[in-house]
Amino acid sequence: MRQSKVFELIKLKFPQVSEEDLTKAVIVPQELLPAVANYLKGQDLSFDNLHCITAVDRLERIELVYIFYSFKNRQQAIVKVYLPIDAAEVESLTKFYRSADWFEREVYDLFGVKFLNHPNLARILNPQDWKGYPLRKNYTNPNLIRKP
Amino acid sequence: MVTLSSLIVMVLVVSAVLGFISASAMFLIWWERKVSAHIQTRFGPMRVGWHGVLQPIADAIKLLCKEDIVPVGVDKWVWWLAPFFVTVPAVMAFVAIPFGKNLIVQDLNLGILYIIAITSTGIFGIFMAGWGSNNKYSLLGGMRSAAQIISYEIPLLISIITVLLFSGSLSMQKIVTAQAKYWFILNPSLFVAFFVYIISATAEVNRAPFDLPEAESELVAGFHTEYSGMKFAMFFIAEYTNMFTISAIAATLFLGGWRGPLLPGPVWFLIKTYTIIFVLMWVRWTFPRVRVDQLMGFAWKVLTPISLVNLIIAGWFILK
Amino acid sequence: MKMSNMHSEQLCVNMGPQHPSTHGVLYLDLRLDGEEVVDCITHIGYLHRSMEKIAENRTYTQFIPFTDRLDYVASMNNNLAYVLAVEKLLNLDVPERAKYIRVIVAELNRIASHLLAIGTFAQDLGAFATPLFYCFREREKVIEIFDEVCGNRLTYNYMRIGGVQFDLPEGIDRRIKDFIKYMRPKINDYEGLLTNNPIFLERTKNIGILSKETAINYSITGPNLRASGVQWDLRKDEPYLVYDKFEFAIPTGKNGDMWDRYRVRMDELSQSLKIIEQAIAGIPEAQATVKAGRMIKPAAGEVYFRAESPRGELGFYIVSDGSVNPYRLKIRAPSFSNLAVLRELVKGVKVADVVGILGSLDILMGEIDR
Amino acid sequence: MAITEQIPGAEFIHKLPGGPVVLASTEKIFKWAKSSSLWPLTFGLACCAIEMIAAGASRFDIDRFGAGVFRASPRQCDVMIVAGTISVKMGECVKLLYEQMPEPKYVMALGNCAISGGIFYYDTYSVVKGTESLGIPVDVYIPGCPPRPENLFFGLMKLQEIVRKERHAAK
Amino acid sequence: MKNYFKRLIFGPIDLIKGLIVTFRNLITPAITLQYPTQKQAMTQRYRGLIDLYPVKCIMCSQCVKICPTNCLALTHKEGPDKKKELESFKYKMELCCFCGLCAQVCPTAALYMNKIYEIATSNRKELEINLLNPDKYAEWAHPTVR
Repeated sequence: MRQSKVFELIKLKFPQVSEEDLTKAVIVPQELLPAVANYLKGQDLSFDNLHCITAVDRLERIELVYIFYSFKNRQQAIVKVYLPIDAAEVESLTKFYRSADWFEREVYDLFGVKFLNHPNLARILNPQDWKGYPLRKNYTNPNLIRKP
Repeated sequence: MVTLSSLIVMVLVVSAVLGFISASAMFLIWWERKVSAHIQTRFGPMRVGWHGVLQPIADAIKLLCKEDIVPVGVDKWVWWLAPFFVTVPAVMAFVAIPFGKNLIVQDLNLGILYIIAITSTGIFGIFMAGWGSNNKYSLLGGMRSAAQIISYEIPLLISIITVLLFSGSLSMQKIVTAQAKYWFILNPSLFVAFFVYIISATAEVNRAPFDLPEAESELVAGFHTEYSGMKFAMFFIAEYTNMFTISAIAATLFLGGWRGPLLPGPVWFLIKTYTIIFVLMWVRWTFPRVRVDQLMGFAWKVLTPISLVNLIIAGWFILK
Repeated sequence: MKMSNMHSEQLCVNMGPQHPSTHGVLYLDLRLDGEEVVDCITHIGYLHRSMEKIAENRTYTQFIPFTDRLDYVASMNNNLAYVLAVEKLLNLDVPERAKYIRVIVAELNRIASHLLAIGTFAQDLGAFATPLFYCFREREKVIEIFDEVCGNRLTYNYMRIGGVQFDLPEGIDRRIKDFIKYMRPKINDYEGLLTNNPIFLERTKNIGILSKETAINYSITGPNLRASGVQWDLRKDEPYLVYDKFEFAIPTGKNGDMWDRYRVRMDELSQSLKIIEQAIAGIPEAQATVKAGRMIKPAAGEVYFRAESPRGELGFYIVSDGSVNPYRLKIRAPSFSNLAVLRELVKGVKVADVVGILGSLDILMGEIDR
Repeated sequence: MAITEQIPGAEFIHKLPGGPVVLASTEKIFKWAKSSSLWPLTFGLACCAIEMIAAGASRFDIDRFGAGVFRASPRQCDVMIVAGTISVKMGECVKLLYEQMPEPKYVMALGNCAISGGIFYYDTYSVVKGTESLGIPVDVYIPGCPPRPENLFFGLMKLQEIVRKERHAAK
Repeated sequence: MKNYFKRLIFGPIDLIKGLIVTFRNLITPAITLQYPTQKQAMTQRYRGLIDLYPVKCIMCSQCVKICPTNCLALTHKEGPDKKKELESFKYKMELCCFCGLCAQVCPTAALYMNKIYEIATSNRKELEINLLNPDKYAEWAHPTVR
């Protein structure tokens, strides 16, 4: 089963989703994410493993990238969520996948995406009193010296 | 009455014993480092003196001139006294250890009982160190140590009682004399007692695989985490002195003490003692550490029943 | 022996960041009830070096030395996963000989890494330095081979996008064969020293059980996943390089306890030796090296590639905007997920087992904190 | 202050005939002892820690120098080998550990990261630019990324030389 | 109960197996390289310190460009016969990651990595090196510390 097949299956259930041209990733509207995750984890697709969560700062928006994996079907699915940069909030997936806990904390720490209903949304890599979100493109810090 | 001559003799004996203890502890530290190194196919200390023989001396002098830190929040008295409470019993035990036919400080007629009583007070020092340091690792180490020694005292004593059944005396010299015909270890019942003794004694002096109170990979340095300089050195010396004591007792009780052909008594005694110490070191550098509940379980479920059954069998043999 | 109506005060022990057995700078906030662990909160980030930020300002070639410092025990595998990800982005094919060389060095590095894992695991269980030093002795042989192949002991920087930096030096195959011959009996030594040792068994059997479902849910990968009974290895299931040409087994465990995790690593040692043997025998003659100076400029796009590193699946998510630097580079480190499960595993065990479980998970702070 | 001056009665001994000679040779013995028993702190930060263990392991064996007693408690160490990258989060801990060590104490910066931040000098927001920037004085710098174990020994011998030649030790 | 006795009997046997392994190692000769007296030769490809043949350098700055840590800096000036001439070549050793990219990229092999591996200093200033100075590594190439 290929990524496009997964897209078609999701599309059947959730007509709002679309496909990214370049990467063939499934783009899910941010309010639909928990429902899609629930569907992905369910019997039909059995994506039992949330392999990785990451984010990309595209200046005007933040793209959240979820990589799901199904051990049963030996199959990978990439799901993306576009978030506006000034109000980056999305529902947490910790109730479906325990691995989401730390991944989401990391994304929060580095990109400032707020995950709603996360059990413990605190900074994970940087100290708790850290200012700013380091992996955003406009991040500055006196300690950060650019390589000439 | 203490006369001048007896005072001089006492002072001489005491300094001889203390000299022997420190020399022996130094030697053991060097030897342990060498044995461990060769087990790990390396050399160990090499560059300080010939094959590193001066290494423990350098370590001791260095520890002497280190700053002595008193951490904030320690229970001062307890913290200060702990190293002495560990070291003094270790030294006192030497009173009744027979090095040769006449080479014993005082042949008490309760010799073995005295040694056991004295050495088990060393635990007070360890527990005081754990309590007084105001450090959680130390506290855990001290607690473990207390629980451990209380449990292992029982099989230790029972195994010694088995020996006493055969020797018929508590005096160390008389125990050695009783082995004139054959070493006690050759008796099947005492053979078992020997192993029970060695295992419980290892636990008693906190040697690996029973080194829970200082378990480096869990408790950083256990009860002596907060000690620096000379106080730390005292714990170190006490550990090695204790190790010598238990091996000396084992040699006396089971291996015929200073008895042996050709060579003079003290030499035989030291050979036997150091052989046992070598085995202890060998074991230390081979096995993983047991966990605290397994340690207790081992004492109560394995060693105590075995030693008890062994005692009963031995008693039956003697009565028959 | 639990009395529900009795409550004792909880002891809060800070384990780390400087602690002899936290494998680097990890900080565990342990809540103890006597010797029993009630809760364990893991704090990471003490080695956060912001690799992902650095990657955005380095060219694709310049970032290779940084991947060495991710999982510094298995640098070759990090190099490999990174260059494979970039090659996937570029749609670049690699000469056959380079593939074989990559397999050989990656497997050698896997052996070195597993040796370290076994050694430190034994060390954490309190086997005083001896198994660790034996493992280091054998590891040193691998390191010497690497020293000859690429000129450094720990940070190799050997892979290049499109090939490798140097071809294998003259006579190295002899040395690798000698190493295999030397290594096989040594594995028996470890078995004698650890595997059947009653103390070791007692310490490891049925402790820290990681069930299959939990492992998958927590996204555990690598030997830890296999120890839980999931037969899953990227080298077999999604073969990259030339792994599909070799014959090797995937060792799996049954219970997912500490002993199984140890066992899987031990078995993987001999499987890796087997792969190396086959690769040495089948290596073709061809050009394997590439020039470093070539500017790599992939087209805009995104790629996710993962490879089986000794600790699990190491993934690189690279976003390219068509310039010489990656726009965003995410490192999906296996130890990161493997450590997250620790809190689940240590509840209710004794404090001595915490370090054991941590050792059996074989984490490495370098790639967790990045 | 010289080490021997800390001994009670040092001034009195100094006045005795032959006293200075005794003091000088005592001082020499102390320095010899200090230099040949430098116990390091078990303190690995990053990559260099692996090389530090390798230096302790069988092939290289740091114990030959008398420096093989890796103590886990800072109270019992003489030399802190800063082996690896110090992050901002870790900086405070490193400082605390240094302060917990008893005098006389020495610091070796192992690897470029510990000297200046090394490979992580540019473009990073979370790495301290070297041990010195934390306010910890460094006695010996050992460059390398990571340095070979032999290089660590070379640095150790250099430190021993520094200890032996220490005049009126400031520490 | 049966298990208890089984372990009581077979446990010690397995313990002794472990002891045999360590004893075998105890009697095998040590493999230690006694460093200051014995030294091993560095391998052919060993990446030591960066070194330069000034005559070979064509001042293309490729090494400076590829260096991931920016530890190299070179300037050139116009010589008397209108030819480019090296003015300075600075090497900040404390930033170097010894990755060897600069040596690999150098088109004329002017820049190379030598075999020096005993480097230690108590003065951080010594880690900033002028590659044009021929005696730059004299202290480390033949170490005198014993």
